[in-house]
Amino acid sequence: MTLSNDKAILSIDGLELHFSQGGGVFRGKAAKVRAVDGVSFELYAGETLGLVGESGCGKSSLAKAILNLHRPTAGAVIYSNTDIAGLSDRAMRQYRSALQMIFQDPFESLNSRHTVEVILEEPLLIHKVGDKNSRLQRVAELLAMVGLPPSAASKYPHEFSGGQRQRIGIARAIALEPEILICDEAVSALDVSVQAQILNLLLDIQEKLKLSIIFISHDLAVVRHMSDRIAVMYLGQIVEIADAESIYSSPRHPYTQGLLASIPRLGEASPIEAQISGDLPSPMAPPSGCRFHTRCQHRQARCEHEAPSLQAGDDGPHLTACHFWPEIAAKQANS
Amino acid sequence: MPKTLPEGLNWQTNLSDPIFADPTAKRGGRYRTFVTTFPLTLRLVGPDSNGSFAGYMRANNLGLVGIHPNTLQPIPELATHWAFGEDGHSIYFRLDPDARWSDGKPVTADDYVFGLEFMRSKFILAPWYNNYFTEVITDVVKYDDHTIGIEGAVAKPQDEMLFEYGVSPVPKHFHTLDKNWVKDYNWRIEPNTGPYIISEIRKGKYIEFSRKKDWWANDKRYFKYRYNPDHLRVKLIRDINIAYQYFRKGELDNFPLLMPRFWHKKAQGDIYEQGYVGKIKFYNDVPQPISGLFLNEDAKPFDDINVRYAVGHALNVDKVINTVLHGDYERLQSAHDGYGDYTNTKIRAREFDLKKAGDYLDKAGWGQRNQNGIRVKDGKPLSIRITYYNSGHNDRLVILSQEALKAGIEFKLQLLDPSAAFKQIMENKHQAAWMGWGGGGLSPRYWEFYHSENAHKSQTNNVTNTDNPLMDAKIMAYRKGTEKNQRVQLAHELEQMIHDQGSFIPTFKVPYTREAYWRWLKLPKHYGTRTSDSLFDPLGGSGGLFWIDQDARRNILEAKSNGDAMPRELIIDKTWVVTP
Amino acid sequence: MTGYFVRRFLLIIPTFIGITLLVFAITRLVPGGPIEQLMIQAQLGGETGSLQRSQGGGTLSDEQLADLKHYYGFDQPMLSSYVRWLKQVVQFDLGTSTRYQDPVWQIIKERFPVSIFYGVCTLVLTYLVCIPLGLAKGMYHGSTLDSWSSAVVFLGYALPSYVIGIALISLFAGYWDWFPLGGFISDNYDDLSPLGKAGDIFYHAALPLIAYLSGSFAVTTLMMKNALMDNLSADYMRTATAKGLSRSASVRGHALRNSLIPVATSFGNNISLLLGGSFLIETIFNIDGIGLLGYEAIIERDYPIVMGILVISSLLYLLGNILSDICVALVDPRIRFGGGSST
Amino acid sequence: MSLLSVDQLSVSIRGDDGVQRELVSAISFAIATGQTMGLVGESGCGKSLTAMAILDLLPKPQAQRSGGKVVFNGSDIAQLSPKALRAIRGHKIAVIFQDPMSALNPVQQIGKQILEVLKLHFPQRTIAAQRARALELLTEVGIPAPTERLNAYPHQLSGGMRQRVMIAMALACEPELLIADEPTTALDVTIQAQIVRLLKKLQAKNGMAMLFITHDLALVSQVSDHIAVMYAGKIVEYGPAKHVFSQPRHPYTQSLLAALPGADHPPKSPLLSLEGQVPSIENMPTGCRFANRCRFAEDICRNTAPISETEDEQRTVACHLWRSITP
Amino acid sequence: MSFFSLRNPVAKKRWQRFRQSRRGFYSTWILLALTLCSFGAELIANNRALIVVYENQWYFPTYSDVNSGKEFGLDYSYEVNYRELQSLLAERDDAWVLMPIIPFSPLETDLIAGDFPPHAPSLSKDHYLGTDTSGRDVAARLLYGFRTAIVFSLLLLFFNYAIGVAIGCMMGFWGGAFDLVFQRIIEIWSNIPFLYVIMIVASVITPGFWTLLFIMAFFGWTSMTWYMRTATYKEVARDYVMAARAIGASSSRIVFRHILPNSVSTLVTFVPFSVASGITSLTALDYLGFGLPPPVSSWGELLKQGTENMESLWLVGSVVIAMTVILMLVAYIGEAIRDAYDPRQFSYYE
Ligand SMILES: Nc1ncnc2c1ncn2[C@@H]1O[C@H](COP(=O)(O)OP(=O)(O)OP(=O)(O)O)[C@@H](O)[C@H]1O
Ligand SMILES: Nc1ncnc2c1ncn2[C@@H]1O[C@H](COP(=O)(O)OP(=O)(O)OP(=O)(O)O)[C@@H](O)[C@H]1O
Ligand SMILES: [Mg+2]
Ligand SMILES: [Mg+2]
Repeated sequence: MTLSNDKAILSIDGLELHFSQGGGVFRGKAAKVRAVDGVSFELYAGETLGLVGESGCGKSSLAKAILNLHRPTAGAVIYSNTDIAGLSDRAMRQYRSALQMIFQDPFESLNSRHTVEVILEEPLLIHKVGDKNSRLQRVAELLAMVGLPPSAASKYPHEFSGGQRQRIGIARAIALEPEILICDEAVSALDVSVQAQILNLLLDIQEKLKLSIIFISHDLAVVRHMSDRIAVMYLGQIVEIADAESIYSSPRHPYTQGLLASIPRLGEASPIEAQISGDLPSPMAPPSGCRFHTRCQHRQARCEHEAPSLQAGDDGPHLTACHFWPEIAAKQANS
Repeated sequence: MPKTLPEGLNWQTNLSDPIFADPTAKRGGRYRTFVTTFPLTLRLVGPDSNGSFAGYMRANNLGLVGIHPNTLQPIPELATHWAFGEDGHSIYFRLDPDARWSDGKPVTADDYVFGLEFMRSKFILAPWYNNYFTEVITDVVKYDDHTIGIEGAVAKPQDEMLFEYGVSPVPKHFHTLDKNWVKDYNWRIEPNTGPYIISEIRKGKYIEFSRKKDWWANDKRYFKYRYNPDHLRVKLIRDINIAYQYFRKGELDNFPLLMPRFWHKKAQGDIYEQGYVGKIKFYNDVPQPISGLFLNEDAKPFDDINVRYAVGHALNVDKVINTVLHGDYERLQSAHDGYGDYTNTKIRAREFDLKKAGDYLDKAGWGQRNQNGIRVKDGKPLSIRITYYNSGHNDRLVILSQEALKAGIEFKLQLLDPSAAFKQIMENKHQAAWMGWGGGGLSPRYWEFYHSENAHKSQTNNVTNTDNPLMDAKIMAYRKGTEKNQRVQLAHELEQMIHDQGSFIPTFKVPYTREAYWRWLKLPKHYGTRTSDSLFDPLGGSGGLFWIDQDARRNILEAKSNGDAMPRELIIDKTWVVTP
Repeated sequence: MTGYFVRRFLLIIPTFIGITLLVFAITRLVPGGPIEQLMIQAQLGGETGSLQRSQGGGTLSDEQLADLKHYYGFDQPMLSSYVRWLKQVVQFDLGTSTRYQDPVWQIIKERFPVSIFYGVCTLVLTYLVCIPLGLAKGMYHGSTLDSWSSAVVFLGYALPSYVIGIALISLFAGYWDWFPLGGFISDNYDDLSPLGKAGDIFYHAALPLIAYLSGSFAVTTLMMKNALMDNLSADYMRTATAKGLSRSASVRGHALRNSLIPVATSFGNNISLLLGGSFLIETIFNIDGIGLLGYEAIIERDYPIVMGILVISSLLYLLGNILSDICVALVDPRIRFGGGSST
Repeated sequence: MSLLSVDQLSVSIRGDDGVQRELVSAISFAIATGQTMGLVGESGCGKSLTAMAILDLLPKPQAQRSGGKVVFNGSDIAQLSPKALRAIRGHKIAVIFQDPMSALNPVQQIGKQILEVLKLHFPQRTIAAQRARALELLTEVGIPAPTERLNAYPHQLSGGMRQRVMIAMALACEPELLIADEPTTALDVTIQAQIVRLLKKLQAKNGMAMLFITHDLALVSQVSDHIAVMYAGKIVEYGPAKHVFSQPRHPYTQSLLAALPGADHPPKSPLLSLEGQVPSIENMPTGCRFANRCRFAEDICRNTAPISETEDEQRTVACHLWRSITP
Repeated sequence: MSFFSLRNPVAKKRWQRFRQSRRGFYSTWILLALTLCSFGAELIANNRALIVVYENQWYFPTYSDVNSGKEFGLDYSYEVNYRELQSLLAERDDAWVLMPIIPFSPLETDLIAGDFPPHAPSLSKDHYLGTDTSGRDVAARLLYGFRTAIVFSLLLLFFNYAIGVAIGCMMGFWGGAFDLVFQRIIEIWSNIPFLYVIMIVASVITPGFWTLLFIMAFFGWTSMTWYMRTATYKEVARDYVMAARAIGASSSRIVFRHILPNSVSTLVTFVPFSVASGITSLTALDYLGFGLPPPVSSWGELLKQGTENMESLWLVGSVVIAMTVILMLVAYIGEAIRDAYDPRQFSYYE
């Protein structure tokens, strides 16, 4: 399944998002967290792009930057041929209605003082959709769509389980019938049985509404289940992006390889010997050169100085940011 | 002022009046009393030289002549003799050659000449003194080391001139007048002529005076047997209620009980019952402070005399006296009481009478009452703002306003702090002012209070803004008069006019002084004098009469520690009571 | 972090100017300044309540008034006299009191020892009592000790300190004669031995200190208690217990220091109370402290003193805030002001 | 004989409304020396409470052991004097807590925190020896530059390092039993793998027994010898790791496995999900607690609580119908 | 707070927890009852009768216009003295007077022959707590004084919170330079010696109820601002605010619909303490003579009288007890609210 020929509906170009810790008018130079540091990719209509990476590598930040919830430090987000940076307030709201997000934490992202009805009606109200009656009807539809009983409308978020809350979050996100849905770890706070419900629901909705989805998770099994393409992030950068199949069958970047190898698999004995050791470096002082070099067992002198860029191999759209991936691949093939 | 001493002056002195101190008085001991604010300076003039401690400092200097506290005749102090010039506004004094400053230097005529220069100096930062010693006292002349002449601006009766045209000597050798004077002399102890000198200053705690070893006036007729304690300690106790606790513990020797609450409620308990502490109520005969309600004639509705009268009749002063004042104070009948012959005793203050008040108000057009029972005219309620500055008078005013309500008058009480109240009154923004002006002098003063020259101006004279040409004429005649009879006559007429004017409503007088004292303090046989403001005043013209009995002290303290009872003492002395 | 504190120190400047400028302006707006004060003084005989025409009345000429205005510095526009005042302050000159005629700094300095004594005692005793009490209350939450001490502490909090002061002095000094009626030291202080001197000071200070302290226990004690209880249920206390520490050892070793953090936060603010003093208590106990000085200065319009005290107290306050931050940074290694966060 | 045996253990917690709620009811299991038992179940089912109840580390006064017995090395923990209990804690039984972020004292250097447990249980050792041991521990758990790290505060370490410090602290006295409560949940997979390897290595070295709590089925299958599956405060299935996951007996275990996306499921195909919610503690059904979500539930399930049935020596299942539904 | 939002289950839970702390719960009812009583103070302590029946006419003078003595056949035209009227009409069957429990108005000075104020408490004279130094009934003054104090502190609370919440919210929401500038302003504000300013202002105008209220609100808002600022900061960073933004909500909507309702709850915890401090500061001001002008009934004035007349113990006693009771009630309510809003369960390990 290759969608790469389709038209991209969203393209991200060199996106950077830096947080300055403690800034302010009278404050001096603040330490910078380079949460997203030069990310480019395209999202095609109807596809699911999985985004994986260790916790803290900048996935959520990337999502928020795309929605302009944090203003990007550099780079562009281009949606229907316009750079969203230049949008007016009104246009921005319009843009946001086309791009919706399901937040990482189902407990935090719902206002605990509003009933579900209020929560779901709010986007419709803001975008002045229909009259009161038609809005309430739409709320009922949405609830049905995400599999909640109509009685849920008058309840408060805390009366629901995590899975149910996540459904409310999904209902809110699809209320405006967006073209693109960003699911930021929509299932990682849930346990497996609930997780399955939500995943099913998402697949269902994508089918119905023909959505494009950016699916963020650090659970590789889940991502694999959901995605057409997968991007692997490390310390604010994409290190590998390719079709799901291709990533899982032949990971090229040493980090991707280590990640896949570390996943415990049911029924398998101890994980194989470590490929990756050591801790994630601080995003405030990322290593020079290839950011992964501090933990890479294949590192060479060049890695410490020269940052690799995303390159395709001979076999089409499998991009990898590693100087030596062909060599590593060859080595592995031999052993 | 003539350049040389005029011939034929009639030199007078007075060494024949009875002495008023007790020859059995014993010297010694330390007398302990208190002030509520610590002095900010030891200067006698200049900024902040008028605190409650300044009284001690002033009284510790003698004048040229004094007043005999009983006969009210002049008696010698720094001057032995005095004579009056023919022009009617100059006096000549012969100085006592014995007089010495506390540093041993003699007091000479130069010190008086310097006194005038000093008081006129800009450096002392006392513009009122500057004015007084320019406008009222026009010259001081030295004839020889012990003879001076003083000239005042206007002619006056002789006895008044003696006191109004007095100049105090200032030790010339002590002062350097320059622009730093105020600062430099703030805490310097100026040589004085009185019986004590300041011997110790503990800032914020106490000031102690000690008796001079051989004070030059020790054996002078009217100073003998007086000023008995060896030391006077004036402690700082900021809260009067706490001060009473000090007294109760015997750490103060006496305590003034003028306030009814203290006399009746506080001064009770074992120390009185056991007889360690005595109480005395001593009637005196001194000019009474002019206290009452001053209605501003420039402010509506007091431009209408009927309203002024009505308020006069609506003020239930008797009720105040009989409640919060425990029946102690008396009604002040006229503005000037306690001036002997000058007082017009025929005048009765307007009594509380709702009917009369109502009639006057009806006449003035305030006939209607609104739903709250307050009279209205043209839709406006009859509401009067009373400015006052002593929160201790709250309860009095509260009762007055309750009672006035019955007449349909609403009082709005405005309590300001003294400086703000002063400013308001100065700018004539007050409607009615509740205040008291200290009495003093030998005869009433009308010009300041009632002459139109002082009305409608930015100043605190003539609080009522009375502007009456008839009165002006009489006041001027009174002011210029030198004949006592004629002045008394004028004073009586003026007093009646003031009463008819109705803009001053007299309230209270206190014709006595009251004290509680540890019984080791001993008083002369007659306790005090006609003009004793306070019986335990250690200094001053009528003060210094008491003494400390060390034996009694020991006995009382012993009795107290053993709990033995002694005969109780409550003295009510009516020697000088003025029967109305 | 140094950078942060440097910036904090720099921010003191505008704040300080703001405070003083505002109060300076207020003093200019108030009716009845030192000149009116002088006028009353000239006419005020002895006791408040009766005014006296001592010197035959007469009004001051415009020239005389202008002289007075010049003397008190009221002849210049507000801003320029403020600037002049500020210049003096920068050179550590607080001006001259209009009442005492002495340098303001000297007057304030004279009162420092007493005020600081009470301030420090209050501060130290507050912490000495509140920390152990809060500790006990936190460890034995819901016990009789807890509820009774709460009641007592609340009572002290509810009653105004001046009421307590008056009650104390009437009972223990007036009625029973156990303590002196006020003052800071006895009259014979100088003759006492060093030990006697210390005893004398505390003998005099006992009642005022109780009055000062009664209200201040509640807040700190409850703060300490709540903080401790939060920490007692923290996960690392479970860790400590799992290591095999006894309860008291784990409280001592772990919970205590963490619970001191909020108390430390308030420490800097309390520093400015060092010189606060309540003029009511000072009046009642006859203590010659800064609080009373300030109060009297206001009442009697001694603006240089008002401003002088303001300078000191606001600087203390501002420095106290920074000190709080430093304290917190000292007890809590997680706090790194200004710099990047560490996690 | 097993090192630890837990018999009919119940734990109750008093809510802020004052009502006691039994959150763990009558669970039993045993761990032998050198063995690892995995405890799995959805979040909130009572895994941590069970673990804490063993060492009596429940938050007082709300939580308490309301029934049952915990026997360690032959002695009943509840009968021990406080002193004896403290001697076991940290020394014989050590705990790795679920959340390394909060389980370390934030204002104390980690060196001090490690040394504390050593000083407590080996007071006779010299300071130098203890320091050396602390360094050794840090090196063992793979913390780079351990000498400097001793003086670091917890916040200066990354999550993985903190978790390793926790482990070092737990292993300091070479415990006979290690309770590891979700030691890797906060970490990402690469670090998780490192830690699991470390634990296994140490276990092999010292013969330490381990109670390993997680909700990651795949992980637990790798580390455990036996597995207990918990649901709503009860153990629903227990058995050797291999068997439980290859032949799950209880419908809950089955549905857990079915819900895992993975090799068995083609991408984007619907997963088998559990409908409904865990019954709330206030109205626990009298019957099987899983009945309301169970595909196979019959009347008996709703009315009668199942008792654990032993399949063979090793496996127990708490289900009325397990025989009929086993595929 | 619990009455109008009980539908919200969070509030319901809080309400339950609040009820659970018995002490605070009963304190609330007592304080509420006292407050209501003081609002009807005219019916409890008044020199106007509740009901007068005279010549077959019913009068309800409490809230009506002044009835002059003439209307009841007396010889004066000012307001009738109902107590006298009562004893005058005592023998008549067709006319009677019903007086309030405390038959004195707080402003009225009552003279007792043969004694001088302050009068000791006496049941027969109906001065249950005695009179003050002007002969006004202490019980009546306490009651009316309480009304003044509680209304004052509630209004003060309202203003302080309104300003504090508005500014704090803006600071937290916008942050940056706005925040920094306002931080300085607050620092400046809180450094201005508040009591001094009151004294200074009081020396210019007699501070009435409203002036005093505005002065105090003018300086009192700062502390609320800090809390609100921190609360807003915390809320702004939370995901639900982010979510609201993501669906296109405007800033004002976010502030008013999302942040405020969520953060105001933290402020509720401070309400009792603000009420208490309102009462105490008003009392202190009155005590110093910078408060409400006489003859307004105020606790501070009574306290002042009490401390000056220690031998009349009923004065200081009644006001101190009243203050203590009220402030303790408030403190207990505060505790209960804290417990209700802060459901942390305190626990320890052993
Ligand atoms: N508002 C913020 N201010 C400062 N730093 C931030 C902020 N939000 C995120 N960061 C930092 O940016 C980095 C990336 O964070 P982000 O939340 O994007 O990671 P993530 O990949 O989503 O991680 P997770 O899997 O834990 O959700 C982290 O180091 C984080 O601390
Ligand atoms: N101190 C406590 N007070 C009240 N309830 C508690 C407390 N501790 C735990 N609980 C409740 O007890 C139940 C079981 O908690 P426990 O921590 O054992 O779950 P768990 O299985 O460890 O879950 P997780 O996988 O999330 O760690 C949960 O519903 C939890 O809400
Ligand atoms: Mg994230
Ligand atoms: Mg757990």
